[in-house]
Amino acid sequence: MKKVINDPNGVVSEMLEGMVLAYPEKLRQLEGTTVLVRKDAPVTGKVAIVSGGGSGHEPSHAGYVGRGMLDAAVAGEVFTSPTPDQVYEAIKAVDSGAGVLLIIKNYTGDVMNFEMAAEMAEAEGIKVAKVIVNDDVAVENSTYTTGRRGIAGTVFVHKIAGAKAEKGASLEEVEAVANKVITRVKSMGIALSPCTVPAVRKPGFEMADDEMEIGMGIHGEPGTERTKMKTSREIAELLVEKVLAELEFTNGEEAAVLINGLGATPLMELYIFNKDVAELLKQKGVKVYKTFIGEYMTSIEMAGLSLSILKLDEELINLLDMPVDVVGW
Amino acid sequence: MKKVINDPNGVVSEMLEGMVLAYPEKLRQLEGTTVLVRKDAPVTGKVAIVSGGGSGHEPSHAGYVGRGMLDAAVAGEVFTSPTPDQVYEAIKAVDSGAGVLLIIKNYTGDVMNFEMAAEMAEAEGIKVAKVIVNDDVAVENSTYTTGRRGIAGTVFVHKIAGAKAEKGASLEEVEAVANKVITRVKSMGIALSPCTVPAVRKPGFEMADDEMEIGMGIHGEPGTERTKMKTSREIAELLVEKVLAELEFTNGEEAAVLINGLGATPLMELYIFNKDVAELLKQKGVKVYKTFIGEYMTSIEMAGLSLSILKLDEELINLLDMPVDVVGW
Amino acid sequence: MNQEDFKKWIKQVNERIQEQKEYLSELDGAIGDGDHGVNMARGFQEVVNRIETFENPDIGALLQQVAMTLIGKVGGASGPLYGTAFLKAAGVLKGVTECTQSDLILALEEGLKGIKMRGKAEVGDKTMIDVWEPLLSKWKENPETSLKELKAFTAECMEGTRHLEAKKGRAAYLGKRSIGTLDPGSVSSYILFDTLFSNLEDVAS
Amino acid sequence: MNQEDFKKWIKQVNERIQEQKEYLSELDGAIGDGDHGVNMARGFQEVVNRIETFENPDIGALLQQVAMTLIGKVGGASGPLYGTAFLKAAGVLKGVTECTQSDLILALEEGLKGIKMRGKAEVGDKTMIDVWEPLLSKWKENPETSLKELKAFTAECMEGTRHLEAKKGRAAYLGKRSIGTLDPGSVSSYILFDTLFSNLEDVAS
Ligand SMILES: Nc1ncnc2c1ncn2[C@@H]1O[C@H](COP(=O)(O)OP(=O)(O)O)[C@@H](O)[C@H]1O
Ligand SMILES: Nc1ncnc2c1ncn2[C@@H]1O[C@H](COP(=O)(O)OP(=O)(O)O)[C@@H](O)[C@H]1O
Ligand SMILES: [Mg+2]
Ligand SMILES: [Mg+2]
Ligand SMILES: [Mg+2]
Ligand SMILES: [Mg+2]
Repeated sequence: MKKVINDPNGVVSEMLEGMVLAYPEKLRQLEGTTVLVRKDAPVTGKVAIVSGGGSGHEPSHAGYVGRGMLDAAVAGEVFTSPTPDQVYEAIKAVDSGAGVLLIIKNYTGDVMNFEMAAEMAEAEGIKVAKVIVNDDVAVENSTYTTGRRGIAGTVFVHKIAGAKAEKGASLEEVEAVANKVITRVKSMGIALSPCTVPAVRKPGFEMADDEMEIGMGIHGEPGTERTKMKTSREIAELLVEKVLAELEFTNGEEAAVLINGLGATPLMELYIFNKDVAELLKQKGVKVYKTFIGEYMTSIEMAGLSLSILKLDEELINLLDMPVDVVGW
Repeated sequence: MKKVINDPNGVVSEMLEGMVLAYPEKLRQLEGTTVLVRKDAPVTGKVAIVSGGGSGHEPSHAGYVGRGMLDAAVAGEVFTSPTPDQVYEAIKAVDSGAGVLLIIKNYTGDVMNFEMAAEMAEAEGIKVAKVIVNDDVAVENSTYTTGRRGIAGTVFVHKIAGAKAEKGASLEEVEAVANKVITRVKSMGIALSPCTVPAVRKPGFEMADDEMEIGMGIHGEPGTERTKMKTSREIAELLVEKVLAELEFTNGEEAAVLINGLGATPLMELYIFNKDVAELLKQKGVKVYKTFIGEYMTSIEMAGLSLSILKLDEELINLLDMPVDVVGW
Repeated sequence: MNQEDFKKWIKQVNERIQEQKEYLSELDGAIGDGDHGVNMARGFQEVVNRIETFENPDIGALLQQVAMTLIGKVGGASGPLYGTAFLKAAGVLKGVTECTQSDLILALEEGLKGIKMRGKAEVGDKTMIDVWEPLLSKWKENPETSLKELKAFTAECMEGTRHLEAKKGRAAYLGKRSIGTLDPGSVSSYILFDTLFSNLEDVAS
Repeated sequence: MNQEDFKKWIKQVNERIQEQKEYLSELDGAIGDGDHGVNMARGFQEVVNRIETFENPDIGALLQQVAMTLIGKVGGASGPLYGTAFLKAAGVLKGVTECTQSDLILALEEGLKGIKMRGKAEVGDKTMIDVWEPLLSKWKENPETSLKELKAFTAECMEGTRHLEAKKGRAAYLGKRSIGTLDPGSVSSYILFDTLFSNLEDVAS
């Protein structure tokens, strides 16, 4: 394990400190917690939005805290959901009386810890709503299992729900638009190399020089399938097909495309991959309204990428285009 | 070599195509060249700014093309300076009559190719000025040698000269402020792993699991020294000391700090590193006006980072804070 | 078992978790995200730090503190699950200072209910429930089963998770690829019960 | 040497550059950025593609085309340097259809001047100049030197760059660490001259 760190067990707190030191005009840390909130939280009259999860996905989630997006981000240990007390502190700190929306990625741990926090907050009389993001089409959907994971598409939920809340919508309205995004965003990823949780000191799995994982999550967990390394074009074909299979574009609906790097994959490769994706989408008659390329939801230093496609409508376009003042967008 | 690419010899053109497809409202490719220009170039009456260099430094340089920064970026092959004809095409395309400033990083190849292009453009009656960035303090300064390299500090030159030009300054004024930034910005980097030029298919050098390179350039070339892996704190001490040794902060002058990831190093580590840098700067009485953390000037998928410090004054603060409309800032 | 015996048990669980930390993480690395050992080790170390000074003879109060510490320190899926289990068990043993075997079985059954309520998983989903549920039914139905036999059965249940396809938790995303590896939560649950039975042996002798 | 001989020489240079592409890049990887072989191979391949159909017997015109192709295709430091060298040599041989040894030496000397003007390096800086300059002075001073001897001397000059500390070009940033590796540009220059001398042997025989 080679990382620019000090104590492998202290990465989360040092990272949060480093963020607040870098962006003191945007972020504030709740003392004694791993919660970063908007400098001006709670914002009077505004529905507050709280998200979070394990660390290791930077700039998610604290990178999306700020005007127009999240009010608080709760950071767990690396790849480990934060505990209910931390989430509860976040909720209390950002609620201005208008209620709090929790944006949760669909992992057993995240769901349970956030739910317990919501129960605690509700017991204190705070209005809490929850949405659960499950955009990863790599896994079959099934009510019998846990259902699908939440991966990079989550940032569209942050962006759009955040814009809606900023405009003064009610908790129900913000929750509704978040759920709308969730039904309309699908994602899938691949990985070329594993990553190393600092406290564990070695990679979660091994991978040969000519292999890749398809259907990668964002926690260093293996994907759904391992194959020989493919070209950008082949990967694009695979992901575009899987993602589009679940999204029907009719009447000239437009798409927002997110090409997300998992950590070690350079922008050069993401741009090349976008060329292939853009060409395929054009062939398939999907019109791209806006493309986002970069690191939005990472897996520490894993090499790989994910493709997310969000089917837009007028409301979503307006909210997507609203200005934000955050580090990571 | 494991990369999301198609043809190792075609990465530059596919990447540029992918960028233009992603940002059609910002960027335009000059046909038959590797030059990306502002969509609305040439901008009437405005001094134009052209930069560029080898590819592999994404988002540099095309990521800085747009209102408030560069008018054109010329992309060479990976880590190889672009040829004079390409630079010449860029100059011609963006000049509106007010003249063109070339921002060149101090590498023999870049300097020679850009100079030849300038000679060609001047022969056509275009006013051309050149500035040469040499911010890397890892190498001793000496008139006898090539002098110092230009690395990540270059993006401050782009930003500030770009803002000045956008405000309508003359070629002489834009050149002057660019040179002012150059004398006031110092940088130094370290690397934890080598990178692989796609056409070469294997890393430029090898590195053991417990080693790091100090004084790293941005072309996969070795650093000035190899040592045992250090902690974030130790690296921060080393770089802060070397960089500050060349910058005198007096009368409460403030600093802009850039913590630049070389490609594979995750934001988590950059944030941790910033904590150490910020603490050291505070100890040394240097006031940080603004911190930038992320990938600004990369070395394909190299792991490592660089620290740049720019000594500000009122003019530079105003220009640094001016809005830009580019992909990479 | 009195409060002291419970404390001793929890401390021994912690010791074994610390010993097996890397093994648990390795199992989780194969089919999950590789943090189960780290999570459990962090949580149980803190539990032991806190109960060190716990004087109240009320076993329920002790388990309540264990629960709150696990909930606040473990995180991930296992934190709320083990936390809820201890919380529910604590409810049963509130005010109890001397716990009989049937009290214990009752408390653990409540704990299992808590796990199922919180995680919505069932037997066969390749989770810790595949240890808890068959073990507790067997013990309840045959309270006379020897501790040795119970230990062997716990190991068997844990081993049984190897051939299952995960339906809940992170490993579920692997589908058939999750077959062939033990479920890490079942291994930590095995440690919990195996240590409990060793302790009961000590108490009995 | 006539235009055909020059074409043949350039083609042979290309063949050897293609063969040695990885070796040149490896040398550059050790003390530079690892692209010298790729740069040279890209440029000379294009040169050969273009001169294939070149009919004009004017050697100066041929070298002018070689120069422009190198300038437009190689990039990096070596592109402008080799490009300028051929451009200056072309100037000397403008209108020449049959080139004598002294014409050739004169043209190459102009080329060297071009390299030095463009790159501002001197002998001892660990660049291609450490092959060009000593070789051309020796040849000029002793025009009777045998081709075999010239070849040996070229190799010697190239070898001589190994113990030098680089002062110009990318390798200069390595300081003392650049000592111990051949300068890649000196190796490509060695190929250029070694192939030239082989060709002159052929022409002579
Ligand atoms: N829904 C669930 N019900 C019961 N146990 C579960 C459930 N989900 C996961 N588990 C248990 O939790 C273990 C994983 O815990 P851990 O690795 O600490 O958390 P995470 O999966 O969040 O990283 C699994 O091995 C499994 O035994
Ligand atoms: N200033 C200079 N004068 C003469 N030759 C130089 C100079 N700088 C570099 N070179 C030559 O160029 C070679 C490197 O070429 P190349 O790798 O293609 O370009 P780059 O260094 O831009 O990657 C060096 O080995 C050296 O021989
Ligand atoms: Mg986890
Ligand atoms: Mg180069
Ligand atoms: Mg886990
Ligand atoms: Mg080179």
